[in-house]
Amino acid sequence: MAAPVLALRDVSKSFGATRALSGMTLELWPGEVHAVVGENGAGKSTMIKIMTGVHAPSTGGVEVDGRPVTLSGPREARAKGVSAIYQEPMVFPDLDVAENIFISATDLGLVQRRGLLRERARELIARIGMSLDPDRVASGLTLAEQQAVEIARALSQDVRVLIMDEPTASLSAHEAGELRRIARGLAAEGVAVVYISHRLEEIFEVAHRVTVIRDGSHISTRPIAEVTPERMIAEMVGREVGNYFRKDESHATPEVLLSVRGLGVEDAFEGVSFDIHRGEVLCLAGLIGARRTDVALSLFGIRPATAGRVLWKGQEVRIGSPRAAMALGIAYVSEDRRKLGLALPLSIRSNVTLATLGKVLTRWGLMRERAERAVTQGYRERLNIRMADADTPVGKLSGGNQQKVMLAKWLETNPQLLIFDEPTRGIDVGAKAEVHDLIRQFVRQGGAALVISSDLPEVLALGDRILVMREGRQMGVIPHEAATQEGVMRLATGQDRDAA
Amino acid sequence: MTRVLGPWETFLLAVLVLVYAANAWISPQFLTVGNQINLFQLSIEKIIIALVMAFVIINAEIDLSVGSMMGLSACAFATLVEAGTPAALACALCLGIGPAGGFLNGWFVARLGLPSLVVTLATLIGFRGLARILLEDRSIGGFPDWFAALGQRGLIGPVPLGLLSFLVLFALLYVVLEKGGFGRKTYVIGVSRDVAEFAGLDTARHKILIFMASGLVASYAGLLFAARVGAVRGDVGQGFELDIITMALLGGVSIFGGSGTLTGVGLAILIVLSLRNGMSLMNVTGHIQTGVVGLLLIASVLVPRLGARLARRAPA
Amino acid sequence: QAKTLTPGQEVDMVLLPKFLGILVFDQAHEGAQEAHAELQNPGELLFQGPTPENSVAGQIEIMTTAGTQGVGAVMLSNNAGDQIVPAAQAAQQAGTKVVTWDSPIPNGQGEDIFIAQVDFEETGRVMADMAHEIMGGEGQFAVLSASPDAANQNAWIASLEEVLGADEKYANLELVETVYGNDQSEESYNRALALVDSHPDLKLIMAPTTVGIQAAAKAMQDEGLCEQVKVSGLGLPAEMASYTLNGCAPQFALWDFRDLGYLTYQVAYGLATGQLTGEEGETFVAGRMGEYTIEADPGREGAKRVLMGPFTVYTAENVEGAAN
Amino acid sequence: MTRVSPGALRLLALVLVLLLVGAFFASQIENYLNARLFNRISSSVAIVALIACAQTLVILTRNIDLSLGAVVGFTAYGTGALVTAVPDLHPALLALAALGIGAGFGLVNGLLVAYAGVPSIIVTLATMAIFRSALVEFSDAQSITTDSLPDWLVAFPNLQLFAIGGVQFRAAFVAAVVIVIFVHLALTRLRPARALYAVGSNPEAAEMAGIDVRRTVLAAFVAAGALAGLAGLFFLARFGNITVVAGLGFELKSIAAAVLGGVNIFGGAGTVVGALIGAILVDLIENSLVRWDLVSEFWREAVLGLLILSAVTGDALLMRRLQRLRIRRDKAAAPVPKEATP
Ligand SMILES: Nc1ncnc2c1ncn2[C@@H]1O[C@H](COP(=O)(O)OP(=O)(O)OP(=O)(O)O)[C@@H](O)[C@H]1O
Ligand SMILES: Nc1ncnc2c1ncn2[C@@H]1O[C@H](COP(=O)(O)OP(=O)(O)OP(=O)(O)O)[C@@H](O)[C@H]1O
Ligand SMILES: [Mg+2]
Ligand SMILES: [Mg+2]
Repeated sequence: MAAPVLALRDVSKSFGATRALSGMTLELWPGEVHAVVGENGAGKSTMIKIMTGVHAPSTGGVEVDGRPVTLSGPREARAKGVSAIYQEPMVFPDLDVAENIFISATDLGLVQRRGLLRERARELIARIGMSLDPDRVASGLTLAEQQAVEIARALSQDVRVLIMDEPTASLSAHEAGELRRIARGLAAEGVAVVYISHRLEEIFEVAHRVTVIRDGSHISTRPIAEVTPERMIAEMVGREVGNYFRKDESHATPEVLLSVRGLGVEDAFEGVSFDIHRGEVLCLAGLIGARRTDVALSLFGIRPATAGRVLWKGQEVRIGSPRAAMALGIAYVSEDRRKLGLALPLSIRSNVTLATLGKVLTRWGLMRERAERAVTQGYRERLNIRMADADTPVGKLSGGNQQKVMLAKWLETNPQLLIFDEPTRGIDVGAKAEVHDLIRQFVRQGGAALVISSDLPEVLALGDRILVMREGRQMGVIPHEAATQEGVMRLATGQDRDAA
Repeated sequence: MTRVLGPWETFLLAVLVLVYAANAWISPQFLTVGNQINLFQLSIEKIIIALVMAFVIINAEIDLSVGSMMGLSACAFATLVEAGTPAALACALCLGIGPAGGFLNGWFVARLGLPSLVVTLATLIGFRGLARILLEDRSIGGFPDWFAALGQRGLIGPVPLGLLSFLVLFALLYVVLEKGGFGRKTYVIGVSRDVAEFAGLDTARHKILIFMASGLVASYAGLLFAARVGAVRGDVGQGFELDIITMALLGGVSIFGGSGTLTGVGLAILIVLSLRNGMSLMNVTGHIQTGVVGLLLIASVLVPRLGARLARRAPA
Repeated sequence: QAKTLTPGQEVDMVLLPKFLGILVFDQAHEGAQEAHAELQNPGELLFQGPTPENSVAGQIEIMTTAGTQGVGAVMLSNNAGDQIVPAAQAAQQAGTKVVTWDSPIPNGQGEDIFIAQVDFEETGRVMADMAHEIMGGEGQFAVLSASPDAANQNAWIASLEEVLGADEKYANLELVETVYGNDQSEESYNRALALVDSHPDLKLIMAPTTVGIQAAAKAMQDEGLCEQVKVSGLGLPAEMASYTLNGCAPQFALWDFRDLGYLTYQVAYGLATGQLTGEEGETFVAGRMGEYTIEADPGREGAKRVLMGPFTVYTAENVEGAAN
Repeated sequence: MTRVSPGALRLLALVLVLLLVGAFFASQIENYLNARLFNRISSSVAIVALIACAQTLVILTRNIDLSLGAVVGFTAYGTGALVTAVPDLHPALLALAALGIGAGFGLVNGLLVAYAGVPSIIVTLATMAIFRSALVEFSDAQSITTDSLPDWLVAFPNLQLFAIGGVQFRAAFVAAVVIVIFVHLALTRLRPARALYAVGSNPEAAEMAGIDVRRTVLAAFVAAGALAGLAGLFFLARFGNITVVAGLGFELKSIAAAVLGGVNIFGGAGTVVGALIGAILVDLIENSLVRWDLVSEFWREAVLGLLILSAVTGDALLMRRLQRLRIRRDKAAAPVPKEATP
């Protein structure tokens, strides 16, 4: 009887007092796409880091082809045919795309042949359905493009096991579809693919089998045909969850909070005009490179606008710095939480109060530690953040919980307009629903939200109106009642241009 | 509550106790009041600057120009006094030199975005050059008695001004760094300037302030030096920057910014000083002392790391 | 009449050079050891110095510690200028004698006595004479010194300038520039070449430092400039012999550092054991070197010195013998 | 479409700065631009270029080596002592010894940085002191003098290989340039050497991508040590007289040269050719300042500091401007991304 290509046997892993995995067992067979689902912090990333030798298991073992192995690190794992694309893209900003892909390839000889590299990079990029210039330096790549580079890197050599940790989190619907096609294709070639995702609909599209883990323990492994979404969610969170993707009625008031006329930033976007009312959720939809982030950055004063006008409560304002934006009551929850959102090595509480330090200082500029802890505790309960205590470094939380800490930081500034850039990227279904509730609650209490999202169901579930962008231009605004996935997509891809 | 002593500080404390015990055992003079005061006095300028250097490095920058700024202030002071300016006024004026130099450093680093290693390497040369222009090949001494007394005699009992300043500054900076909002910002900016900027902190201003503080303290140290040794030449403070940075790093301040404590730096200072003093009393000559401090620097990072590795090997 | 020192008295002594790792200081140490043995001092003779990068602070530190330890005498080749004064005075108050050699404390405070290798006035004259002879009585020359902070070098250059200005004989010698090589081969070498470049008519580089003279001579030789620009100054025969023989550095001068160390030790021992009072006019016998008298230092008001002297001027005739 | 890579752009900017500095001094100093200037600069650059190149290798991996000056000093002394003891030693063996001694020190640094995980600035701050202490101890205050060296060695730095007019190409300079070019080719063309850039660019990603980060860092330090060792031999040959202060301050000089040469102090970007130009720039400025009548001896340091600061600032601003232009051009030329109908 053949052995599974890779298997975990009764693996446990602890980080200090945190038990990230306990008694985990998993078998991967050639030719399958094996989905792994679980809540934030369930231990998915930890599990794959054990498969690739980044972490050594505390107890239990890893088997390759039925034989126990000790993986010293990603190098050895790759040599055994196990490659991974990590949740957070890992590129070399100083190298170009082609070199990024082939930096550790072993079959290209001693001497670098640029022509060959470029050629093969082009092939690989085409294979994953992207268009990306192999000569571009990686520092200018968007998250999605970085992800593409990583996928190409993983495919650049023989893989027997390919692990994808939330590969589609930063991709648009079209690219995500492309990626699923690739995953299926690889499986058809006999590769075992591990596919981690919080987007349940895509699990059903791509996976052959699905494993649910909860609190570091294995709950179930079944063929996809035997699972229903409700059941899967119930297993993940340990209870039944109602229909969370339901649009409730609009709370928009007639009062215009922010209005933007012909806004533009040189070299980024131009001619963006919209109003946001109190109580309204305005969604910004578009494909990657649509420059939605840049719109947000200019409203937040990071890249001040070079054209157009911004009116805040009817008054014309110039937003030249984040401080100016915050003074007005604007907050921006960044899409890049590791680089821009959180001070990872610092404690949770210092991150939560980061933007509002003044509130927890005494007259003499000293920290009021008790107040800070109280604030943190408040958000821990309100946002259901899973953490040991407020002094834990944020970097040790799982991705989703990190996201919540970042949200807490901005809610604490008590903003009137909250700009969310991909607020639910990498967040599990339960947490996603919580974040959506939060956004709704926020607008219901008189705030306004500008939500940038590449997740179409999310856009449809949240947006009172949906503004669609494409390559730095506003393509149109669709009211919620008129919005469909297809309609948004048509605008986003430029096949249609709304007159509104 | 956060613990007062982290694992690193505890380790340093243990080393310190060891060094003190060994010194006291070997040399009868070590624990005398006079020697204990000398132990600080001999490096007083360096240790005072090291306290602020901790801020600079935690903020993910470096200031190589402190020795030169110190020299420049001392030289400017001497020039002014020689020209007939009252010493007190000259002191006040020269205390402005460091902040001005620090502002220059900070502006290039924070506003222009140049790496501080490069900027302060250039000002290390430049400020030293200004000091040379002022004094050329001369040496100026003959400061008023009250001024020399401040540097050389006890101010409160046997404790001279320098040591007193160190203690006060330590207490002050401890509170600022570890209990204050300013310190919190210093850590955050040190971890990631982008994150701080996105959270609305004025990171450029903060960095400039820290460089100015570093300059201010360097100026003060320059004046202390002038008072302590009674004469000033163009080479005052030359090469001090490396010793200062060594102390900060030994104290557990991460060269990449974002971590380190003032307690650690304080302990590291005590370790270096007592070790050097002990070796001097045992007649160990200069280059061996330097070598030993070098070894200590490596060992202090290496030992805990190896210890942790061994602990991990051992069955849980 | 001359006092003779009684051997066998116990006193700890510290010989403190500018920094460690330099040949001439080691030679002085040898001389001191010789005297230490001759005088049968049961105490210790310590050779302690700072590292080159840490010279000033290091000297102050060693001086301070010596006071704390209560050693009998510190023999100091001062590199810290007047900055050593408070530390030296503190040591004196603790009962330690401070004897300087090679390089004194410029303002004379904190120092019991200075053992002058040669008369500083004479140094200027010796250099002027060498320049005069090498250049044939006329032309441009430049000085390549150590660091701007070196007290003895500065004193010598000052005395050279004085001699040049005072004596008709040197009227046609023009000192065009003084540059500093910081006693580093590399800097001195480059400075020497830069001098040649900026003064096309330069005939001589005078380097009153052993590192500088050697580097300058090497530079002239390397660039084939020996015919045009000669080198002179203060140098070690062992390092300079080949340049003297091939004509790049026809003359240079120095004194014997072993003797200097020997004499210094004798004086320091005498003072520390109370056999010498250190008063002006006191005459004593310094072992094999014979009789010396303590006198006022003409260069520094209120300071006292013992003058060792004289210079040895090295030329092609005598350099080889001295080199070995 | 031809594009200029950021690296080439940087070199161009540097050469421009170099020319500007040269032109400036030419206007200030009589009889400045001549063959002699070239000969002067080229001879003294030979040594600095090697350590700047060494420093570059280390900086590329996001590290720094402050011990290079001490390694130069020790190797100069060590090889001097060796050749004094064995006067007939074959030149190749002597060069090998220099490389070996330097590599040995580099190995110590590299092991501590890469395998023991101690930050490089701490390691090399310490080894700088330790290596120099070792030199003081080892040399026992005896200097090496030119007399004790074989003639071929003393003659080597000024051995004229060929000349164009008065412009002489001397052995040490040519050797240094050949080595720099060799290292440059290795860094740009050899796949294993590219790992240096990857590691410096993003160490975590390098680890994940399966690059042996530790071995790469170790290799950088060993190579840097070996180059510094060779610089030590050149130092010995050129200055003849070696004392314990030999090479003091070279660490800062090498950093200045590398940084001026456009090597990113945070790793991952830069070229050794840039470092070479940086070394030339530093040397040119220093050398010219000595000859500039307007500034006295005591003004030189101040002016040098000012010039370094302005050069770095100018370079940074220039680079930023050029980069912006490039992005704009890229955009204009980039094909419109194709998106399929959903
Ligand atoms: N290096 C670490 N040190 C300490 N704790 C860690 C570390 N890495 C992960 N953990 C903890 O282990 C648990 C599992 O984290 P993991 O990242 O595997 O979750 P996940 O399932 O991938 O979640 P997400 O969907 O949010 O990415 C979490 O509680 C996390 O805080
Ligand atoms: N061609 C480009 N050149 C330089 N920077 C770019 C380019 N495209 C995007 N960026 C930068 O990348 C960041 C993300 O922009 P992106 O193209 O992903 O836009 P987006 O519409 O916000 O997409 P997302 O769905 O990821 O939010 C922005 O800060 C933007 O300035
Ligand atoms: Mg995860
Ligand atoms: Mg975006």
